[in-house]
Amino acid sequence: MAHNFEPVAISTKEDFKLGGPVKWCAGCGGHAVLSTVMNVLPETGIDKDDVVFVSGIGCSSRFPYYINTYGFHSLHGRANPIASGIKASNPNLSVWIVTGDGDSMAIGGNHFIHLIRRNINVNILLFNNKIYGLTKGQYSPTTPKGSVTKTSPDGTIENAFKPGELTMGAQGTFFARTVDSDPKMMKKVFKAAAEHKGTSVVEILLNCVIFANQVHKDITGKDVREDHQIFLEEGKPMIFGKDRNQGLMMRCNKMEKVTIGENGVTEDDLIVHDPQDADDSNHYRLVRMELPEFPVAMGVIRAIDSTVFESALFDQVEHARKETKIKNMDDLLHSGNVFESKG
Amino acid sequence: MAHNFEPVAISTKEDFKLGGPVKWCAGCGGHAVLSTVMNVLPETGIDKDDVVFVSGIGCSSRFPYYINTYGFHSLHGRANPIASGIKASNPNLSVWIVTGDGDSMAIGGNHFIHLIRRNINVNILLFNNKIYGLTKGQYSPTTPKGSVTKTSPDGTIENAFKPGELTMGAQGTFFARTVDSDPKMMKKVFKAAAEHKGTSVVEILLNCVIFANQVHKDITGKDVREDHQIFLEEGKPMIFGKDRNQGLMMRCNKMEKVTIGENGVTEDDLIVHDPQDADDSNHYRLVRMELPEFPVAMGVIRAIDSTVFESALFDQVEHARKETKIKNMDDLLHSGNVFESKG
Amino acid sequence: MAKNHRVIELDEVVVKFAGDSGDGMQLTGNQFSDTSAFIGNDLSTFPDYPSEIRAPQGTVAGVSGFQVHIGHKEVSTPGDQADVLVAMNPAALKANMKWLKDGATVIIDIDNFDNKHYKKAGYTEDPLHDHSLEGYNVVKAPISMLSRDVALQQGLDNKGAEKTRNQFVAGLLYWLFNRDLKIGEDFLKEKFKTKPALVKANIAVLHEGYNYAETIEALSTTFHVDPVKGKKGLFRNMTGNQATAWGLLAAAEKAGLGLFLGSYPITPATEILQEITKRKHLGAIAFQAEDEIAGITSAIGASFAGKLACTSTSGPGLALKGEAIGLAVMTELPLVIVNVQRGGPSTGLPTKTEQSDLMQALYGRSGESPVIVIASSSPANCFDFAFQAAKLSLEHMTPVILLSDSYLANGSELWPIPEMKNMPDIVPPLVADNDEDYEPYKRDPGRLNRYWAIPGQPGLRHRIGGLEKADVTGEVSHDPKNHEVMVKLREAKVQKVADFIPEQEVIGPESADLLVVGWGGTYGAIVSAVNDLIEEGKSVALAQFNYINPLPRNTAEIFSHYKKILVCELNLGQFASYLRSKHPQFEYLQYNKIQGLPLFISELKVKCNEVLESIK
Amino acid sequence: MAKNHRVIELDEVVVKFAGDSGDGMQLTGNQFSDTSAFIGNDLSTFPDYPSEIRAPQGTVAGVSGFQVHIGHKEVSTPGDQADVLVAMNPAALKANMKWLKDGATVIIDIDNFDNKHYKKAGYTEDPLHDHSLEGYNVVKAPISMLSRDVALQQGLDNKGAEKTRNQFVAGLLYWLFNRDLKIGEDFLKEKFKTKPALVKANIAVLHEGYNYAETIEALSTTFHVDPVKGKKGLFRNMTGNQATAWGLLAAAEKAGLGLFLGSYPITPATEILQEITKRKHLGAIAFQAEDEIAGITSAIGASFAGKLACTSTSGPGLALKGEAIGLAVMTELPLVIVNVQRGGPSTGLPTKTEQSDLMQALYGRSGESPVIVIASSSPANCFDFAFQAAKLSLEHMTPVILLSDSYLANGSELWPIPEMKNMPDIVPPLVADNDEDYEPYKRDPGRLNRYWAIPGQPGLRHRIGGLEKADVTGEVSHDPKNHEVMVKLREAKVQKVADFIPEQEVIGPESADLLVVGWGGTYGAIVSAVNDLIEEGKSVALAQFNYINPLPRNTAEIFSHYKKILVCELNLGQFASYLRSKHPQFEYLQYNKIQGLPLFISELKVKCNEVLESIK
Ligand SMILES: Cc1ncc(C[n+]2csc(CCOP(=O)(O)OP(=O)(O)O)c2C)c(N)n1
Ligand SMILES: Cc1ncc(C[n+]2csc(CCOP(=O)(O)OP(=O)(O)O)c2C)c(N)n1
Ligand code: SF4
Ligand code: SF4
Ligand SMILES: [Mg+2]
Ligand SMILES: [Mg+2]
Repeated sequence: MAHNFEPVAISTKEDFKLGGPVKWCAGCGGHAVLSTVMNVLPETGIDKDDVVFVSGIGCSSRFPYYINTYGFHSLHGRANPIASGIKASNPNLSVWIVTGDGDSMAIGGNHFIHLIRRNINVNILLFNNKIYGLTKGQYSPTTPKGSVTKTSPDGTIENAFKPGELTMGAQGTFFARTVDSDPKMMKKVFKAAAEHKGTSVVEILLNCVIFANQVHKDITGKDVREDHQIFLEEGKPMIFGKDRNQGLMMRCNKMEKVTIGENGVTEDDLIVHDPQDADDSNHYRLVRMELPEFPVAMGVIRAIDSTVFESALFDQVEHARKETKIKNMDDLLHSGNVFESKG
Repeated sequence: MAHNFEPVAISTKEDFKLGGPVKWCAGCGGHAVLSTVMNVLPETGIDKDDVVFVSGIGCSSRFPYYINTYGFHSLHGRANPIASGIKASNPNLSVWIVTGDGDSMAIGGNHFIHLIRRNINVNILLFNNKIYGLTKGQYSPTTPKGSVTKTSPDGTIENAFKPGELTMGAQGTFFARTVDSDPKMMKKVFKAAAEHKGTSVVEILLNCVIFANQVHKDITGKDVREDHQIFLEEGKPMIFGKDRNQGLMMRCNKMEKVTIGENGVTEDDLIVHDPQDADDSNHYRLVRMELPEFPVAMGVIRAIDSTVFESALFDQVEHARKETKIKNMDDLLHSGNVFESKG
Repeated sequence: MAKNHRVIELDEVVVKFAGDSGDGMQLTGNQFSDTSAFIGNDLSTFPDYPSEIRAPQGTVAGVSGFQVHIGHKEVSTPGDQADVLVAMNPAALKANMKWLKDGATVIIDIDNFDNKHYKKAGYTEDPLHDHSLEGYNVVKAPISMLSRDVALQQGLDNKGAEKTRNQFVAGLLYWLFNRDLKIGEDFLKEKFKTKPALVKANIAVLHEGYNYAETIEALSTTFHVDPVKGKKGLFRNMTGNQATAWGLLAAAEKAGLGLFLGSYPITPATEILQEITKRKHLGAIAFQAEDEIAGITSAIGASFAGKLACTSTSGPGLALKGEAIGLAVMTELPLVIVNVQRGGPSTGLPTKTEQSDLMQALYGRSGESPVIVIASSSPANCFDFAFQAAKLSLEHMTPVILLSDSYLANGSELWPIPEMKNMPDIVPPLVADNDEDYEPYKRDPGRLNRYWAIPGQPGLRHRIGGLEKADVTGEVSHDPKNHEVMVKLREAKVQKVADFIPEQEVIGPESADLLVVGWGGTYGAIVSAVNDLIEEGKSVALAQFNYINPLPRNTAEIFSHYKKILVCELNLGQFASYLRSKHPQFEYLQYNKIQGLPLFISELKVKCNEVLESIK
Repeated sequence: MAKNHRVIELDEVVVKFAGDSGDGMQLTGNQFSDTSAFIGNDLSTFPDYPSEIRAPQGTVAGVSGFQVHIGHKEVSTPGDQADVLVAMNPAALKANMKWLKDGATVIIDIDNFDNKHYKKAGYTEDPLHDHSLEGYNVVKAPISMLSRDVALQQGLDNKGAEKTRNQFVAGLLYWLFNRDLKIGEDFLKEKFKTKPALVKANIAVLHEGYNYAETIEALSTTFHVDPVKGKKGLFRNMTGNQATAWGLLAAAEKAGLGLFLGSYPITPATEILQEITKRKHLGAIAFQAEDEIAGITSAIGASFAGKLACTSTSGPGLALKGEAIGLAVMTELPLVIVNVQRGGPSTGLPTKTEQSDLMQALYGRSGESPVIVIASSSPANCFDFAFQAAKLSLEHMTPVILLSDSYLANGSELWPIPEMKNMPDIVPPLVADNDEDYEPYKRDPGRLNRYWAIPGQPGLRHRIGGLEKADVTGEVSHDPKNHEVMVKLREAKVQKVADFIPEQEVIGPESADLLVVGWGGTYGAIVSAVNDLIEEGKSVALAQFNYINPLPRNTAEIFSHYKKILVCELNLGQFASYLRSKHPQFEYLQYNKIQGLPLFISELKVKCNEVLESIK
């Protein structure tokens, strides 16, 4: 992972507090994310006046109103192109997109994949509560198949998008997953996202207490989380479990869940996590891992160095400026075919 | 692959000819696709009155005007939801979507991934000429990075979508690739698409003689095509090359290009193609294979049996009809809280 | 329970329930409405809640309200001001003080009236002691405490017990309005069908509230509202959104077609989608699309495939559908577009009402692309106009935009249940299989509609699309003259609809000093105001428009009989502007309100009187 | 080369080049235009091509044309009818017969006039022998054969040789108009800069055509058009789309801001995007978005970030942008939306011209969302109005919709090159860093604009969005009264622009029998017609509107000075309808044409005379 920010604290959490009421429901996962973001920002070394939060529409998208930065609460699904326009105008800004599973996977799906394809250097915090919160409980494109919601009285019949899988389908350079109830994990992941050059997609498994309460409980439940999550760290073997004795290894070109100590498996047999692996196959496997066969992957699953759209763009601009003889409008107006009339 | 149509020829190619002028440029790849489609349709056993062609806007999307079926030339990017509405209304129709790389990957990208996610039983013929044809030569989301086009005088700086990769990111159940200049291959692939239950995505590498002439030549050129393409067939080892001595095999969890006879490699070492492989990793590798490291995969790369949206939908409808006591509007009007007023 | 207190007979009464989002006021409001309907009162209701799901507790911004107007005489609005206010906390009181009638009864949950709550509500002084409640009959009940105690005794846990306080309120109200507790009990039994413990506890709390009311002095006076006279037969309490959905279902049945709704959730239209998702048992298909564009285009596909195809949305969503509406215009396919208006522009005031999408409905597309535009004017007649929208769309082969609004959508009123056999027939212009004379753009000379051949029908294969069509054959045509012919035909087809819709009706005298003109959802308020004025002997009449494009044939004729015309609407004057462009010979005065609120009877009367004064 | 033939001096002449898409007529047309400009003629051009990339060869649907009108006097349209027609095949002849002046010179490529080609063109009889060309001066030249021969001799291959025939045509025309071949040679040298073999061959063919003309009898008469008088200085031949792009670039430079264009290709607006992609050397950023919505929203992002932000599209694309325009209205960010109109509705006639997006521009959004609407009226003044659109947008902090049309976009005319120092200043209402008095929705009392604080500026952090804003502070507000205040402020801000734009001008007498009213791109035709009528002594004047919303302050005042008002437009009467809604006190007669074609001078004169007759 490239570090493009010096970790100098030039702002404090206080700088980002706004003071007004935070209007999410008590118990909404949003509160913890907000607090973590405020903790992370001072550590990124970004000037507080250079931070922009852009959002679409949804519960999640109220985020910019709760943090003291430049903020834009835009249209449902359109945070991504708005952020693209901001970055293509001023690459120095640190742009954060806060969005929901409906906002970015339903109406905003196209902008989501195009932003990722272009690899614009922004950070997407995707509040995946697997439901339309603000409109009160209709299913979203990430709602698990079969769920009964306000618009699926007989259970949904649609396959659920996996944000990580879609990110890879669009050639995403960074994907991470975290949960709202684990501030430490969130902090690590948000920081890595901020440091990544390119589009960072962070899926936050977020609890909507009102309309999809406990939808993530098989993953995040206190009793199961250690066995049902695997936190991935660069250069470390893929170990997880309450007893830290479970792991992932490759056998016959397939990934398998194994127990250390059983069948002769040792830690050395496990896959060592490489978020920069040029062969995407493992990342592809990791973003798709599901219960019950596998634990769900957490942390930075993928972080690939690649050209950033706005850098390439401004390189072209600089190059063109240098090469041209046409330096201003008057030059342009008089360039090429000009006819003189003597009247 | 499931066969949902009996191969009884109840129509002929003639039935599908319209007689009017086909207004694509001479030499456009579209002509060959049109002709192949007319050859395939009679072999699918579908009643000619049950076929519907739906398209968006673009050169490719003029297709419905050139074939004698029910046809809908709709809006730029919207063929997919129009087709979805048709199938959700009448699942018996054989619905074909003809679309371009701009139509389905740019403006229509969201509908593309959502149609695929739902696995609606339609066939998408994606004319990938890697350019906006109808608007005369701007780059598209599949234009190779660096290409000079009317809107990229200095070369594009955007990564190109790979339709197959995006299809998999959206959990596609069928993906095939073919080229406009190989009618035999096209025919096989179109037939397989028609037979697949679920969304079939067929990427056709199509030549636009006017605005992106020879864009596929490294893959389709007469001199190179045998070495630069690998035609995949179910149950067959992955062999290709002019001399049929090149192949693909797995080594240390990576796919490699090998030569049979060299380093002790035999045909038995090669991967056997399984379009129904439940582990998606190989499909993921195959759709992404690129020159020069690998040949480009052709044929049916992936064909997975899975629930079709409209079947699930109509199952719910049938179930609801059976269970309910409310059989018509009068019943509904008198159901639940009704108050009687004696005036 | 014998009662020894004064009972006042009332013609009508307005009750407002207000509290935090979690206080269950919507439920109690509905329970009270149903009970009133059950005993035969007319009624009109209106819920009113913040745009956050659970706005911060105890703040004015977080107050959720439900207003119900019941009557012995017919009622047509939820009422300008309340006779009874239930305020569960200081914020609820603060938010509603300005909507109280003089002498109103104010029931407060005294357990929440403490300094902490005052501060949260933004009070600087204790409102119970600053004289601001003088002149009101204030009932301070320990609602939270008593209901919790009872519920805990009944075996609920703390969290469950908290949620019963709305039944204490209900009990108070049942006593206050002399209602039979049995009805309330039945409501709870139905509501918590599968949870007997909840039924038991809530019924106990309901009784506790009732008994408390009987005990205390403050409520020595109770009210009685007689059943409404004249209304006879079977009724339902319908919200506008439910009525709209049912109107579409009814039209599909009458037309012999399946119903298809392609839609994307958006406040305040979502309930239409939700209602249709529940109607698979009637064969209705609801397709929850990935966005509004997929919502309407899937519906266009369904229409091509022979369904009664509809899409539902609100303002910002209608904007997204503009391009596709143009396609439906060009392909001349039937399509009903329901737009439930909310406060704009942009995200605006998403949970508030407004009538500001009229111009968008008329003109929000490229090119000359006329559609039929009609508007519902009461929660219940949303059923009729949805039915009519479908009928016109199918029979005339053209998209129809049906305008509703947040006020109609969420409001409810008592509605006489129709019989399907009495609903008008719907006869879409279908084509017989293998009809050799079929041409995609051949027209019925009477209505100018083209005919509808459905994929799958033998012998009718044809192609349609968004490029200009040749007259009759429907082939693609770039011919200049043909384009002009087709543009005019599409316009003429829509204008011809005027021959198939009723003439505009006037309420009040056929000619007078003042004609009040309204359209759509403001009907309730305007008709109440105009009727009041007429009763007061003023020379006033009302023309409330439901048909906007085309306007009824007799529109100009009607206008010519009045000295002044006053157009009242919840926008800056869109209908007035439209009338000017269509009938420029008249002068149109305006009354406009853009506050996210419905019109009030009182303000309308003031304005009308002003205009009437000016005539003298 | 000495010439011994009759030379006719002409004030103006219209030449039409027509052939298959592959015949190179657009190139020859441009070459001829440039040559005319070079010698000092005024000119106006118009290309006209089918919506397919290469429509089937030899068919009428496949004919690609280029019309150029050159003059010794000022010309303002490409001309109703042609003096000279070059028809490369029978289809080209057939498609253009109705646009020929009596006695016109018709140059045909006789090599393509055979039975096969007649049939393809849909002729039943040989047009060269059915007397249909009687009265015309027909020149039958073996263009294909001779040019191929020469080109092959020059070493081109068959395919290359085929492509030179347009230079044979050019040679003919140079001779016919007594032009210096040197100019044509230079044009080719520039065109094929990197391909010397092509230069050589094409020049040879050019000479061949010239020599051929000199030899044959049919062309014994040639024409001469003197340089235009009065026009002095430096000129360029500009198309509307190029002028629009340059106007935006110029505004960015004047405002001291970077230019950002977020756009998605669509005919006939694409060239604006293409032009900006070439201007990176001026710091301009063109973002080719994934669709129209991303086009405009990326621009809104850029505007937030402090750019002069623009988006360009045509009708169906504007429909898709409606929701986002609403956001720009609510956030009060500067944004220029260029809409190049084409034939609608839906995909309609995508390569043809029309003025049918006016209503959409005015009203195609949810809620009350006013924007400034202005329209260019000639290819060259697209520069001025693009500049002005940007200036108004930046200085008044509001989106502006700039309407152009296919006719302006693709047409060209000679344009006096301005000096940047003479262009008006543009002063956006920026905020100083750390300004402690900054509030996001505080306003300038003069213009009512809010101020523009840019992310990255120290001490100005703030949040904007689509929910209703509190007056001054810009916080989210659901307050009813505030909403009304804000709705009215946004409307007032736009209406106030009337104080900052020029008054409407009238061409012709200040009062008269008839005022012809037009708007936008019909200017050339209408002004020509009106000037003709005035010369004929008729009592007529013209008011061509560029400012639509708000209308110029003196609009009603002007209208009051004429007996009749005739509104001419390429739609069913949208501007007329708008004028009725704004100034209902006048009667507006209409002249409407909806054929995908521009207005013709002749038909306008007929209509005006009709109206004038009716007055007597
Ligand atoms: C154009 C448009 N369509 C629909 C809506 C209604 N709407 C607002 S938020 C939302 C979905 C919210 O779901 P999600 O994005 O998952 O956010 P959450 O509330 O769950 O955080 C919808 C459908 C809208 N505001 N604008
Ligand atoms: C809403 C809208 N935006 C833009 C266009 C213009 N347009 C027509 S086709 C097209 C792209 C064509 O590219 P592709 O889909 O690749 O089809 P091709 O012509 O290459 O087959 C564009 C941008 C349009 N018709 N409608
Ligand atoms: S409804 Fe759900 S997502 Fe929205 S604020 Fe409440 S808990 Fe959070
Ligand atoms: S422009 Fe290209 S894609 Fe379009 S018809 Fe011609 S060759 Fe085919
Ligand atoms: Mg969500
Ligand atoms: Mg293409």
